[in-house]
Amino acid sequence: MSVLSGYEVRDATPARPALPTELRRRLHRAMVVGRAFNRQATAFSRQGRLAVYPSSRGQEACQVGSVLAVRPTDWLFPTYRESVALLTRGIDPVEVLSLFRGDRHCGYNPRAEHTAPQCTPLATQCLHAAGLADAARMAGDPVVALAYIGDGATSEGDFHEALNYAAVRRAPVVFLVQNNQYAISVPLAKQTAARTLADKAAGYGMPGVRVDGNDVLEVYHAVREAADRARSGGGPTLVEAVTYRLEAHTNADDDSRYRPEGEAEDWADRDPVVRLEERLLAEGVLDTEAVAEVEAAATAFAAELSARFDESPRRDPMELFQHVYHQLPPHLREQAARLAAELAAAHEEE
Amino acid sequence: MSVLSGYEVRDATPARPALPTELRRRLHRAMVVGRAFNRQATAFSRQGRLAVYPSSRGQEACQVGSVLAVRPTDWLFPTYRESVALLTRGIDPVEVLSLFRGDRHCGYNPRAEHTAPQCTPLATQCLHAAGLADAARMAGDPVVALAYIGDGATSEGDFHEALNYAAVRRAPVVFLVQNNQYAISVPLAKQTAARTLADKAAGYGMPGVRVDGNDVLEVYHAVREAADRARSGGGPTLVEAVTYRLEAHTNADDDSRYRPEGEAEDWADRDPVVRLEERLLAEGVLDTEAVAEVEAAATAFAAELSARFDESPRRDPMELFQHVYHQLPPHLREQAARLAAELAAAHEEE
Amino acid sequence: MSETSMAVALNTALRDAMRADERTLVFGEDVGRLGGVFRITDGLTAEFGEERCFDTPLAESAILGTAVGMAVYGYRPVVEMQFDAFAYPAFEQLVSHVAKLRNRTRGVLGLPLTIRIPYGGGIGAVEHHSDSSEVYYMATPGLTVVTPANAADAYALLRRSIDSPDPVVFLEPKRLYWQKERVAFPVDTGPLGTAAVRRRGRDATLVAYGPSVGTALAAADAAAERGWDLEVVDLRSLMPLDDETVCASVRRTGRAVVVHEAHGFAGPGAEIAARITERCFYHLEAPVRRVTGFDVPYPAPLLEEHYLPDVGRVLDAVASLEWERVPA
Amino acid sequence: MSETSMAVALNTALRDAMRADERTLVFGEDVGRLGGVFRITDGLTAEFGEERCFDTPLAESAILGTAVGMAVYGYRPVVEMQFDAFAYPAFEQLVSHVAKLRNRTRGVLGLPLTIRIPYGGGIGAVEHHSDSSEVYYMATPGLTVVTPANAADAYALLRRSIDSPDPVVFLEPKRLYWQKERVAFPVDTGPLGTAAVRRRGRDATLVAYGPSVGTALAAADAAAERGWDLEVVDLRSLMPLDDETVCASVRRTGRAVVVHEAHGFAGPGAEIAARITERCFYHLEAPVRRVTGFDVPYPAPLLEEHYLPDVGRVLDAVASLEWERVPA
Ligand SMILES: Cc1ncc(C[n+]2csc(CCOP(=O)(O)OP(=O)(O)O)c2C)c(N)n1
Ligand SMILES: Cc1ncc(C[n+]2csc(CCOP(=O)(O)OP(=O)(O)O)c2C)c(N)n1
Ligand SMILES: [Mg+2]
Ligand SMILES: [Mg+2]
Repeated sequence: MSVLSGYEVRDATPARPALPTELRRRLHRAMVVGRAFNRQATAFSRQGRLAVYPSSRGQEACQVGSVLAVRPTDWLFPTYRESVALLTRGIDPVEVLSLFRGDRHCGYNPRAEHTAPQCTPLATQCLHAAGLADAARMAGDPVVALAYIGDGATSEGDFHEALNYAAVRRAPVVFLVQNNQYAISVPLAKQTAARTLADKAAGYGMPGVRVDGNDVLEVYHAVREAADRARSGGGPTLVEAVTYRLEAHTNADDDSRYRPEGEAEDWADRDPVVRLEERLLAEGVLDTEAVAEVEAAATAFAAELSARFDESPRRDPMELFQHVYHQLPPHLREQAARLAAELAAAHEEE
Repeated sequence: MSVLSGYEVRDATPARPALPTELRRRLHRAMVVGRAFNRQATAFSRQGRLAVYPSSRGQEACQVGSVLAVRPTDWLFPTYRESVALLTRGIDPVEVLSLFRGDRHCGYNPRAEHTAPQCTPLATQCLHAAGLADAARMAGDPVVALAYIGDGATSEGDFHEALNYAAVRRAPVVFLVQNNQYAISVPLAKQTAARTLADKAAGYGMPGVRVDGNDVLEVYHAVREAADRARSGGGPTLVEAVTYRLEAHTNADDDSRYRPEGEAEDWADRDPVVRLEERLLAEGVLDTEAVAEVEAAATAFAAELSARFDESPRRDPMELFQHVYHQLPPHLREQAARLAAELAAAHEEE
Repeated sequence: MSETSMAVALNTALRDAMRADERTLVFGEDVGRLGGVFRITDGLTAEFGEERCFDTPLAESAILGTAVGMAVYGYRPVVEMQFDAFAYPAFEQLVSHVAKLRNRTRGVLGLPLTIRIPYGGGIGAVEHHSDSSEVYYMATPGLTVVTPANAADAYALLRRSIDSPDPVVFLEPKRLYWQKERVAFPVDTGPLGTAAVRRRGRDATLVAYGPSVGTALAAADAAAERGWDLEVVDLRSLMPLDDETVCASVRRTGRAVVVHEAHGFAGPGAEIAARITERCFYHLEAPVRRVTGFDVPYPAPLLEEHYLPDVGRVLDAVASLEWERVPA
Repeated sequence: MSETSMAVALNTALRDAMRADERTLVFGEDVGRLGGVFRITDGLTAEFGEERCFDTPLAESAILGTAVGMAVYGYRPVVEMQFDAFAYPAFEQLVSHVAKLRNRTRGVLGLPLTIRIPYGGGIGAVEHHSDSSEVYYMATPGLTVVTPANAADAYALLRRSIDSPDPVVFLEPKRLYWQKERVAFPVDTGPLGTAAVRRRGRDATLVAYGPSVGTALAAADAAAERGWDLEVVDLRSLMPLDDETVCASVRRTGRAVVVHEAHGFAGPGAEIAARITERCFYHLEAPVRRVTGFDVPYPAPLLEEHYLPDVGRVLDAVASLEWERVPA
C-alpha cells in the first residue's frame, strides 16, 4: 500500500472480509462462461462469422468483477473490449456480438440494459459516463456510472476532461482502466511516464486505486468500494486493474510483431480463471463436481450460441433511413423513396 | 515542501544562493516596465485604441521571471495574456499589441523572436511546445520550449495530451501554469478538485513544482531549474505559479460580477512589483535613486509607446490573399482579382 | 411590444424554456454568475439555481460529452460554446456521438440537446472569434442546424430547438446580438426547417441567412434604385433546407444569388446553389451566383470589411445574371 | 514494372521520401514496429530507426499538435490518423492552427506537413471506421486535400504532398489499398491540383475521385452498352479543384454527373456541381447530377452495399440527363 497525495493506491491485497460463498460461486461461473464466450467468439471470427472480434481473454476478472460489483440499475459505459462485461450484465450474447458481426451498431437496448453502446472512439465514453452520473446526482437517484477504458486511451484528452469534470462536480462515476499493457501494438512504457495509471487520480483530486486485475475478488472489492463511495456522495474514483490481453488486439492483428518473447506465456501463468478456480477449490467454496458442472454449463452456453449464430441476420435496407432524426426531413424522404424504388425494381427483376 | 509521488512540490521557499545583483536589477526593471506597459495598454483599450486588452497586471513576476530564466534561443509559447513576457523577450511593444489592435494576427516575426504567435485557442499551444521541444531534442540542439498556460486551460484535453507526450518522449519543455485564480469568471474551485495544479504532474511522471507567482525570484529559480533539467535531458516539468489577475479578464469583462468583495484588495497587498522593490531596497540592491531612474525609464517607455500608437496602421486589403498557401491556387487568384478590381473601382470613384 | 434585441430574445427564450420544463439545463463556460460573455444566460443562475444553470470546467469536449450523458438520463441540456472556433475541440463528440446516437441505438437514445454557438464576424474580434463554421454542421447527418436573423426568430427557433427531440446546432450571429427591434414574447414563427420570405420581388431571388439577411435586404433596396425587384429569402434552417420555399421563389424569378459570410469553397452556398440548380434548372436564366467570404482565414479586424460580403458585391452578382437575355 | 498495390505504393513513397530528405519524420499510432494497422508504414522503423518513424501516445490532437511544433522547428512530419473518424479529435489543431499558421504569421511559419487519413467505407468495418470526411477539409482554407484512385497516383501524390511547403490532407481510400496494379516506382503524375481524364467520351462527364473512380469507370463501361459514351474525370485533388480539366470536359459533353461516396448534403459534390454550373451553365443540357452516399450515418456492414453509390445509381443519374432534348 502506498500513499499518493493523500489517496490510497493499493499495490497489495489488504485483508478484507471474505465475500459470501454464493457471490464467489457466481463470480466463478461468470468467469468461466466469459472465457467460453471469448473462445467461441474468437472461433467465430476465424470462421468468418464475425467481421472482427476484440477478445478479452485474460481480462475476464476485470470485467466480471466490476459488473457484479455494481447494481443492475447502475449504468455501464463499455468499449469494444467489454463483451464479457456485457454478457455478465445479462445481455443476450447474440446482441453483444451484433456490432462485430456487422449487423447493427448496437445490438441491445441500452436503456433496458442500463448499458451504453459499445464505444469505439476511444475515451469519449468517459464523458458520457460523467454526464449521466452527474445527471443522476442532480436527480437524487442512487445511480452510479461505471466507465471502462484501456491503458492506451488514458492518453486521450477526453479521459482527462472526464475525470476532471467528474471530480469537480462529484459525479458518481467509477473509471475502471483495464491496463492490459498494450494499445494495439504500443506498450505502456510508450503511453505514459507515470509510475502507475492510478497516479493520474492525484491530478483530479480523486482516489486512485491500483489492483491486480487478474484477481476477480480484488477487482470486485475495489469497484464495490468505489461505487459505494460514489453513491454516497463521495465522488468519482479511478481504478487501475493491472491485467494482460492474452490474444491479439483483434483477430485482424498480428501480435507476434510487437510482443517480447515469453511475455504472453508469463501472463498465461497468472490466468485469472485458473487462479480463481484453484483458490476456490482450495478454500472449499467449490469442489471438482461443481467445477465440472460450471464447465459443462459454459460448454452448453457456447454450443447454443454457435447454433443461434447459424441464422444470418437479414435487415430491411430501408432501415438506413430510420432513426437518423425523430422524423424524416424532406431530403431524406426523397432519398428513402429512391432506395425504395430501387429495391422494388430489384424485387421485380427476381 | 511536500512530496508528491516522489516529486518535489515546493510550497515554501527553500534556501538558494542569491542571484547576481545585475540580474536582480534587470528583473526589477523588467517588472516595472511590464507594469507600465500593462497600465498603458489598458489605457489604450479604454481610449478605443485597442480592440481588446487582456491585462496581466499582478502577474508580471510570472512573466518576467520565466522569460529571463530561459535563453533567447529557447522558444516561448505564449497565450493572449503574455504581453509582458513578450516585451521582456525584447519584442517591440507595438508588435506585441498588433493582435489586440486588430491589425495583424501576429505582429512580430516568430522565428526571429523564437516566440510562437500569441495563442487564443486554449491549451493548444502546449502541444506545439511539446513538438518543437521534441524536435530540438531529436536534432540534438540545446533548445527548451517554455509553454504558458492559465489555470482554466488546464482542464482542456490538449493540456493533458501535451504533458503526457512531453513526458513520454522526454521533450525539453517547461509548462508554466499561471494560476491567477480565474478563468474569466470561473474560480479555481470549479476548475479542479486537485489539491494543487502542480499535483497534476504526478499523472505524467514529471516533476511538479508550485511557487509563489508573485515572487519573481521564486519564479526565476523554478523555471531556471526546470529549463536546466530539460536541457540536460531530464524531460519536462510542470510549474504552477500561484498569482492573481488584478484587472478584469479583458477590458470587455466586468469582474464585479464574480469576485468576492475584498479579494482583489487582499491580492493587491501582495503586488509583485511592490514586493520586489521593497525587498531589493531592503537588501541594498537598489536605492531610491535607482528606483526613481527605473520609474522614469518606464514612464518614458510608456510615453514613447503612446506616441507611436498615434499612427494608425494601414494595410493593403490585398494582404487578405497572401500567405494562405505558398502560392495562390486558381480559385484564390480569381478572388484576388475580384478584390483588386473592386479596389481599383473604389479608387477611381475617389 | 417593447424594444428588444436578439440577445434579450435568446435570454428570454432560455428563461421561458427553463420555466416550461424543469429538465432543461443550461451549462458551459462562464454561463453562470457572469451570464455568459455575451450575457445571453444572464440571470438564469439567479432564477433557477446553480443546479440548472452552471459553469463547467473549461473543456468543450467535456461540455458536449457530458451533455450526451445528461440527455440520455432524461435532461434537456442547452450548452453554450463560447465562440465558433471554440466548438472545434468538441468536434469528435459532435460528429461521432451527438449526430449519431439516435441512429446507433435504433431510436432508443435520442438526444434532445441544443448547442448554442455564437458565430461569424463583423465585430472586430481577434482571430478565432469570427469563424462561420456552419458548413461543418450541415455536412453531418443527424444534426439540425438553424440560425436566426432577427429577434423574433431568435426566440422562436431557440424554443423550437430546445423542444426538439433531436440535437440542434443553434448558431447565433454575434453581430446581430445588439440590433434593436420590436417584438413581444412569446412568439412562434413556425416549425424548424422552414424559410421565410423577407421581401417579395419578381426579378431575382437573394437567398441568405443569419448575419447576411440584412446585407441581402440592403442590397435589394439598392437594387430597386437600379430597377431590379429582388426577393429575399431568409433560410433560418440550414439543415434541413426549405427547398419548397426557395424553389418556389426561384421558379418565379428565374435568377438566384446566395449570400453568406462563410467561405465560398465547399461552403453552405455550394449546397444551396446545387439544390436550386437541380430543382429549377429549366427556370434559370443564369447560373446561381454565390457571394461569400473569400476562401482565406478570417482576417484581422483591420481588413474584415474587405472580407465580408457587402451590398456592392451582391449587386455585382445580380448584375451578372444575364439580364439582356430576358425579353423585357 | 511489377505487380503492386496502393498500400505498397504508399509504403514505397514514404520510404523514398525519408531517403530523399532526412527531415522527413513519420509518426502516429502503431506506425512503428507494427507498421500501421494497414501496414502502410511497414519497415520504416527498421530502416530509419525509432527517431524517424515512431509510435506516439494514443492522442490524435497531440499527434497533429506536436507535428506543428516539429514543422516549425524544421522537420517535415508525415502523420497518420488511424481511421477517418479518429482524426476528429484533432479538428481544432487542424482548423485553428494547421490550416492557418502560415497566414497568421505572414508566411514565416509555413507548415510542410502531411496528414495521412485512411478514409471511406466498403471494407465491412464497424461504425466510425468508414467515414468519408473529406468535405470538412475541403471547407477549411489553408489546407490542400488530395486523394489517389490508383497506385501510381498514390505514390506520386504522396511524394508531392510531402514535398509541399503547405499542409496536405492526404486521403487514402481504404478499399483500394489491396487492389492489384502494375506500376514502376518512382513515378510522377503531375503537380498537386490537377485532375486526370481516365476515359474519353463525348456524351457526358462523370466526375469522381478516390474510391468512386472505379465505380465511375464501371458505369461508363455499362453505359457504353446502352449507347452512351461517357468521359470519366478523376479529380485527384479536392482542394484546389482542377476547374480547367473538369470544365473543358463538361463543355464538350454538355452533361455531368458527380459521383462520390461521401454524404450528398453539403458534400464535396455540392461544390463540384456548383462550380461546373457557374462555369459551364450555357453548355449544360441538364443540371449537374450528384450520385452520393445517402445523408445518414454510415451504416453497419450488413447494409453498406445499399448505402454506397453503385453502377446502377450512376446509370440512373445519367439517364436523367435529358437526352431527348438533344438533336441526335
Ligand atoms: C479516438 C480513437 N483513436 C484511435 C482509435 C483506433 N484504436 C482502436 S483500439 C486502439 C488501442 C486502444 O488501446 P487501449 O486503450 O489500451 O485499449 P485495449 O484495446 O487494449 O483494450 C486504437 C488506437 C480509436 N478507436 N479511437
Ligand atoms: C478552446 C477555447 N475555449 C474557450 C475560449 C474562450 N476563453 C478565452 S480566455 C478563457 C479563460 C481562460 O482562463 P485561464 O486558462 O485561467 O487563463 P487566464 O485568462 O486566466 O490567463 C476562455 C474561456 C478559448 N479562447 N479557447
Ligand atoms: Mg490496452
Ligand atoms: Mg486564469
